[in-house]
Amino acid sequence: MAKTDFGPPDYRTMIPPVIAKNYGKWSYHEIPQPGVLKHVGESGDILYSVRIASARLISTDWIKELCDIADKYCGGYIRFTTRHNVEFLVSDENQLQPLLDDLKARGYLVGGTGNAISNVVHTQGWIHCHTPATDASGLVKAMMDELHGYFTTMKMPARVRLAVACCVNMCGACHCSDIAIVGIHRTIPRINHEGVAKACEVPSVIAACPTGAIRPNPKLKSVEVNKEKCMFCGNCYTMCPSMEIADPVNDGVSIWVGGKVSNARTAPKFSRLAIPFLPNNPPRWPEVTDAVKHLVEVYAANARAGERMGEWIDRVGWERFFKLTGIPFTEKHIDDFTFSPTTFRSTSQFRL
Amino acid sequence: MAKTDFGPPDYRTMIPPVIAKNYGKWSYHEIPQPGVLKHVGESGDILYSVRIASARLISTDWIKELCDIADKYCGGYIRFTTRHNVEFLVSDENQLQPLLDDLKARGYLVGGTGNAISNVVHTQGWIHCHTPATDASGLVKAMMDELHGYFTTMKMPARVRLAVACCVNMCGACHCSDIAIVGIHRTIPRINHEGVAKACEVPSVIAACPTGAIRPNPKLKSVEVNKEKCMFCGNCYTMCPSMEIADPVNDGVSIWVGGKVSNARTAPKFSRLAIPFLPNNPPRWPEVTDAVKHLVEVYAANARAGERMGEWIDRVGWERFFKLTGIPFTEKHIDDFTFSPTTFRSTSQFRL
Amino acid sequence: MTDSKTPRLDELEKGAWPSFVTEIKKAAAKKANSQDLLDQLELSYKDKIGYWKHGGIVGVKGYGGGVIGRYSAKADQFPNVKEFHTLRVNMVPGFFYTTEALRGLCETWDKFGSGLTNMHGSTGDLVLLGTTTENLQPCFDELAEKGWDLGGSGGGLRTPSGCVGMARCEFACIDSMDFIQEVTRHFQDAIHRPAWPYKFKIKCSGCANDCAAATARSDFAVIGTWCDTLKIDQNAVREYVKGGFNIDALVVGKCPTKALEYDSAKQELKFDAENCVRCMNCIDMMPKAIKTGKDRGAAILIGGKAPVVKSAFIGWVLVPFMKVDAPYAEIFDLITRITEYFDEHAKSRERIGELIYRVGMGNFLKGVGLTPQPQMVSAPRANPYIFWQDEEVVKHG
Amino acid sequence: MTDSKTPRLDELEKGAWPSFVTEIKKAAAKKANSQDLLDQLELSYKDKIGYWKHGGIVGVKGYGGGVIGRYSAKADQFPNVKEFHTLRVNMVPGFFYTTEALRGLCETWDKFGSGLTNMHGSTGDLVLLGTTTENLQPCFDELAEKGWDLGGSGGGLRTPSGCVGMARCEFACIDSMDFIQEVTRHFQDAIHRPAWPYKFKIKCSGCANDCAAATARSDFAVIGTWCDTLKIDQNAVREYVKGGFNIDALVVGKCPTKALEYDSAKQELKFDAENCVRCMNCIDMMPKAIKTGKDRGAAILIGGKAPVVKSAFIGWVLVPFMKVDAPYAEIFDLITRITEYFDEHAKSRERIGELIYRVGMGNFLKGVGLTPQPQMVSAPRANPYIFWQDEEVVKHG
Ligand code: SRM
Ligand code: SRM
Ligand code: SRM
Ligand code: SRM
Ligand code: SF4
Ligand code: SF4
Ligand code: SF4
Ligand code: SF4
Ligand code: SF4
Ligand code: SF4
Ligand code: SF4
Ligand code: SF4
Repeated sequence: MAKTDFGPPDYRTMIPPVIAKNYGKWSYHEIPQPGVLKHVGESGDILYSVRIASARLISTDWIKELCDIADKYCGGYIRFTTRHNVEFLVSDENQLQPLLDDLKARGYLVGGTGNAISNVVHTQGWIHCHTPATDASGLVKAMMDELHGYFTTMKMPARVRLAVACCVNMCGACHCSDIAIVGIHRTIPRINHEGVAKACEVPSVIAACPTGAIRPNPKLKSVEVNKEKCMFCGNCYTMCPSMEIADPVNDGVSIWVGGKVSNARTAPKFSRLAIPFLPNNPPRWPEVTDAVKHLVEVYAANARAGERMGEWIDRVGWERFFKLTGIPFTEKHIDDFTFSPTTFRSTSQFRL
Repeated sequence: MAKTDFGPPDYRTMIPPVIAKNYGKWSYHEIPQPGVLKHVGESGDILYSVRIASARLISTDWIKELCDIADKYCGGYIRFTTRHNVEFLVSDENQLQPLLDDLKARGYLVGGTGNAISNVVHTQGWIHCHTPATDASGLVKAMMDELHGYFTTMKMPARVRLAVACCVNMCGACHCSDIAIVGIHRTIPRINHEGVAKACEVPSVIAACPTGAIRPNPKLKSVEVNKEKCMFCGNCYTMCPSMEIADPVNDGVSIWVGGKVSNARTAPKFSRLAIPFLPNNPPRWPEVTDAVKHLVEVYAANARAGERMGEWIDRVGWERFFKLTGIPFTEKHIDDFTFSPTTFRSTSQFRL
Repeated sequence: MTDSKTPRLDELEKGAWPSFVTEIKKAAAKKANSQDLLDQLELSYKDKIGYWKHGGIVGVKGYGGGVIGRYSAKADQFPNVKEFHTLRVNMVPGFFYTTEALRGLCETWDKFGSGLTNMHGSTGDLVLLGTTTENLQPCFDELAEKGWDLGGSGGGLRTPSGCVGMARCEFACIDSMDFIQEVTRHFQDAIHRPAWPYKFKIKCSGCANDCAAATARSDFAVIGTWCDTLKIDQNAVREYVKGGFNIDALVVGKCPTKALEYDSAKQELKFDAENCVRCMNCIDMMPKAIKTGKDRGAAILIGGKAPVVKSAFIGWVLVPFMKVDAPYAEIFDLITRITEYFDEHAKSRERIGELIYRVGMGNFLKGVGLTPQPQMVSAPRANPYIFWQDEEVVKHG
Repeated sequence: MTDSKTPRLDELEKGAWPSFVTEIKKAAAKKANSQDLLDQLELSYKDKIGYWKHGGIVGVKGYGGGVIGRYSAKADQFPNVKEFHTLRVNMVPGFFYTTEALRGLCETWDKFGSGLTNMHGSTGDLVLLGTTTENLQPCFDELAEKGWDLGGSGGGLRTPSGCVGMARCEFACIDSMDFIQEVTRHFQDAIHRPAWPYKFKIKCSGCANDCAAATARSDFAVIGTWCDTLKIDQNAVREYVKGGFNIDALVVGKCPTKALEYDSAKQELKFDAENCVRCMNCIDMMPKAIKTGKDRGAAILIGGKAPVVKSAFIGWVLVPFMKVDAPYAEIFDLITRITEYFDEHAKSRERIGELIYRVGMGNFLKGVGLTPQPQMVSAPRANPYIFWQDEEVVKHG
């Protein structure tokens, strides 16, 4: 029997000496250039962290390459960020420039700090999940090829956080991101009654439906879907493989904006619907990348310094957002789920 | 057969000449003293409106007295306000002071303008309704006896709107008032099964319950109330007289604060729970009048000029409101109805 | 004092505020039913409970509404309020009265009723408080003779009401009184013969100050506003400032969208028209210096109501801006479409706001022929539960 | 080029951003399953649909979680991904690694799996992407030998994760890495043998910047903060201002409660401690001049989650302030009470936020032994639907 329940490796064995020494005693930081953080300890010690972009879906080969670099410049220590970037931890200032040169030579993108577009939190999609309405890795790659210039610089009004989820389960940060891309279905599940009867627990399937669109079909020991009430979330399919919902022709992508996670200045915010649907056009999803680029550019042109996307929109109003972006406002933008009345405008205050 | 469907009297036959002449052509107004509005027309014409408090529940005798006064000083015209006050419309400046003197002599209260506590929008209560949990007129009288000094002056930070409703139907403005007093029940309806069977439409009764607490009792052709789910709203009683809910011992009064109606500066706001329960102590409800007075005074002492009660609370935070007023915060203050999650605090931003 | 039959209510004759008890006593001096009302009320004050029963259906010929039936639960003790119905008399729009009209009303009410009234009910009606079933018809007949019609009750249109507006207010962007008068006349049938699933209220305020509490208290709120820009008289601004008025604290600092800035060097109030949301505050504070725009109309908000059953709602923007000029054809047409939709789709005792919540705003808009606009929401949806229609997707497979 | 079997995916090797396709190809050069993954993915790109089936229950001995079973729907075409399960390996708290540790991991994964990983999954795990049922156990055995344990999946505690905190951040008010490590160890059983109605996530950020996205993405969010006041070094403030930093636009104007004011005459940043809501912005903007308070702990927020079923929630304040110091007895006790309540009361697939919504916050607080506090709400209830308990009312009649 193997060892079990010993927990994660002890972080104390994984941190470089400069961190062990200055742990909890850092004094301040600066960002001397995009992708480079300079942390200064109360002791006067200095740590440079050099951040590079990662595809997140990576090979052991690449990890080993990273290790080689870390051995050379960082005493054999490396870390990843909560957004899947890689950080090289440089305690010897003399190693900083050589490292940067080396990374450049390898074509790595150094950036993601400060007022940049950092890496995209994303999910499995067609790589590994059973419920996707789109792919995630491909969307990220296509988008970031367009936007990498904002990763390697810090010229946004504030940080911009992108996220991609391949279905409305939103594994990741989509519900609170500056810009989120979410795969959606648009047609109702196709019920294989035999399959349901054989393998699915009917009450759980019924309970899984957010809008109560599923009723039992006792005759077939199966279920029926009320077309009027189904909004294609796919949650029933998660519970029951015999309710397939993926539809290559009608699945696609929706775009959400203005969310944030931090409590800095304003409370965390939900991302809200900007574009209800764009087609799945792999491998490069040109409609999606164009739309995201456009959103980023309208934001950059209009927001004030230090203003996150959602903070900008709150200042100018959603009515101005739709005007400035040229995105049509439709009935789909108006909430019709449980808390909808709290999103309706209860004042005559608005811009015409 | 009587005349029918001729509609309200034509307002054109009811307005004084100065209004007919300056209709839609007023230029500006001033409030030369509490209770006196001075409207100046583009024509240069001047109209004084002198506002007095009314009990709202009034006798024809008093109306006739008002008519006498209006005949004497106002050419036979009079109006009422949307908050039940009476306005004497003086187009002859020379009549203003004599009118004010006369009103004073009669003991009438002149006021309710500008940053005052105006009249209390209220309801029927024990006077005429079948669903009250308290009386309305009595509460208003008891409160305003304490607060009339704020009616006849303009020393509040902003206008303060009070409302009283004798049950949660809130006939009136309670749900959007600076301070609202609402009668509440606290025990479940007492079902007279025979009566239900005879006179009540069971499906409508069930549908009337906001929390789904009522289920049919087919045996008795009646209903049952699930004690756990009933929150004593009395809506079932409205539908069915055989579900009496009034309870002399446990009925009482709740106090709500921070609502507003206007769109000036901030959007309209709901009133929110301050004090879940105070006993029904007629004829003078001392606990209620004390509490309202206290709320008014804490507000007056802390709000900035031009700040409505709810605007003040929004600026300092509810946590500060409860601290400043000394009102205990309980689980009853936390919403548990449909939109409750939207009232939970979704940020680490708060005062400790 | 000690032998007063109403020691509790007597307490409410003390104090500075006008006393409703005194009013009841005045009526009681002339009317037995008002005396019984007083005595029953005293009992309520003693027992801490109301003594009125559910109303039965009573009314006047040809009408289904306008009367609230009321019966005493203590008719044995207080026989004169055995029946004690109220008549909701349609007030004059704007609550203006000649003394002649009021005296006529009093005369009739002294004849047939209790001599007690509410001036006014919180919907706006002139409430005649207490008469018998028998007296309803003759009372109404005489009222009608004098030009008083009934207001609303039950599942229909309720008596529309509005602010004083152009009659006495420089802020009025629409003629709220005239509109209320005309809308009442136009939809009278729906008031007098209530046939909808539940009540429906229309209120109108001449500007965003909303002195009629329309947004909070009516299903269909008409709020006057403008679609050009407000007008600033810089000289008049200077006068205010010279007079010691704290323009920064009371105007600039309170503008919800920071559309104003006072340049104290230039002594000029700078205004960012694009960001003005027409909240009225700067105009309220400086009525001599700032005026509403000239191209005027109204915003329509739908769904305002009290808590029963689904929660209180403050009205939601339905039409960001529309003209509201006599003869009001466009807005009457809108009301017709909405009330027809309401009549057809609402469940019994479901307000329009609750109906919209249930069917979804998008479906409602389609149903009444309106286009979605961003002004309707404070923010777009946050959940991904979007409906797609057959015609929007490709049929295949 | 033209005879590439993956013309679509090849397109994703172009461009500046690191290519996951290149990564798959690297692995494919060594591993048949990665080659089949590549080819199946190409087919998905062609057909615009995913080709993975629902996972069956697979795992390693003694554990109920940590493995996501996955089977190809095109196993006939791509036999090497017929089974393609992922292992969720518990990352190092803070995502720090020695190259030695990583190399050891790669070695094992090259031996038993696809040679592909996610560094990291969005919960935080080190995701080993794709192996067979047969290889799961030996792979885990070897991982365990090297000190790698599994993370969470299914209805239990998910791998806790946090920000870098004290290891490299001057803002950290609590030791997020250490807390995450200890909470993972303390509640390992709930991770490895999931037995709750649904997933439960714990995340920790050292301050309100929330770099771990804890509030939005975890059921139980621990957010470092302080309960005394922040510290301002006025000299350092002056340095910023001298350097051209726009203190009014970026700091004073952005303070959510207007607790800051810059007196440019005195060159002093005035601070209204009572109104600071510890949002971090002024500290973020001027890290050399403003520091967090010294009496530190955390706010706990409950219920954060994605949209399924009842809507996405951003965590709600549950404990406004508590100390979070090793050995963490108080907070572990709180987590125990909450997860026990969750286990007992939640329906299948009901997150704690949804459970609280269903039973009501008041009942939940009672259930877990916490006291209501105004910090828990952005505003008190607006509806009058208040529950009263038997013991609060008088029995009579
Ligand atoms: C490394 C990392 C923590 C980790 O444990 O991995 C991190 C590190 C730092 N964060 Fe962060 N944040 C990290 C993810 C986040 C996240 C989470 C996310 O993006 O998913 C957030 C919440 C984002 C959101 O609101 O949607 C986040 C919100 C912040 C903020 C507040 C941002 C704002 O709204 O103003 C600050 C303050 C600042 O930068 O001024 C901050 C500040 C910082 C500082 C300056 C803290 C410090 O003194 O060391 C660090 C460098 C920031 C930079 O890159 O410019 N960090 N930070 C994460 C890097 C992710 C990446 O690769 O890009
Ligand atoms: C008389 C009046 C109170 C007053 O003293 O002023 C009143 C009295 C009653 N209201 Fe009301 N409502 C009155 C204005 C209102 C208002 C205010 C308004 O119209 O601006 C509201 C809040 C706004 C709204 O409509 O939502 C109001 C919200 C209710 C409700 C709750 C409706 C809801 O959707 O939440 C009920 C309950 C019901 O309909 O079952 C209700 C029901 C009642 C009933 C009919 C009681 C019942 O359940 O049958 C009361 C009859 C009392 C009686 O015996 O005379 N009354 N009621 C007001 C009408 C007088 C008039 O015509 O001018
Ligand atoms: C007479 C009346 C209209 C009517 O048709 O009867 C009226 C008349 C005026 N209102 Fe009003 N309001 C009247 C009820 C209201 C209401 C409704 C209510 O109280 O139920 C509101 C909404 C209150 C709320 O938000 O809860 C209301 C909110 C305002 C406001 C905005 C207040 C604010 O939030 O800042 C103004 C603007 C101002 O005063 O600066 C306003 C301004 C005015 C002006 C100055 C308009 C004008 O230029 O003539 C009038 C004199 C105000 C005063 O008394 O100081 N009036 N006003 C109502 C008098 C009621 C009373 O007897 O007290
Ligand atoms: C692998 C991962 C995405 C990724 O590529 O990073 C993932 C993948 C899946 N998630 Fe997730 N979730 C992952 C992080 C998340 C997160 C983010 C987080 O934890 O910070 C969320 C949002 C936060 C939350 O928990 O609410 C998330 C919200 C969901 C949901 C919706 C839950 C909800 O209450 O709304 C589901 C649906 C479900 O449980 O049925 C779900 C379900 C799934 C399933 C198990 C699909 C399913 O229905 O059974 C996916 C398996 C994919 C596969 O084949 O590998 N996953 N999932 C993440 C876990 C890796 C790791 O352990 O590090
Ligand atoms: S977002 Fe949906 S499709 Fe993507 S990994 Fe999560 S559950 Fe799977
Ligand atoms: S797809 Fe979603 S809405 Fe449609 S039936 Fe399934 S669970 Fe219900
Ligand atoms: S608030 Fe309730 S008790 Fe009072 S009049 Fe309205 S319905 Fe009757
Ligand atoms: S009082 Fe209200 S909550 Fe209780 S059973 Fe009646 S309708 Fe339902
Ligand atoms: S709502 Fe506007 S127009 Fe009407 S009375 Fe009030 S301030 Fe004047
Ligand atoms: S009307 Fe309101 S929004 Fe417009 S400028 Fe004046 S204060 Fe600002
Ligand atoms: S959450 Fe705070 S403590 Fe943690 S890394 Fe971010 S800024 Fe530093
Ligand atoms: S931490 Fe935030 S709330 Fe506190 S003073 Fe700084 S900016 Fe203001």
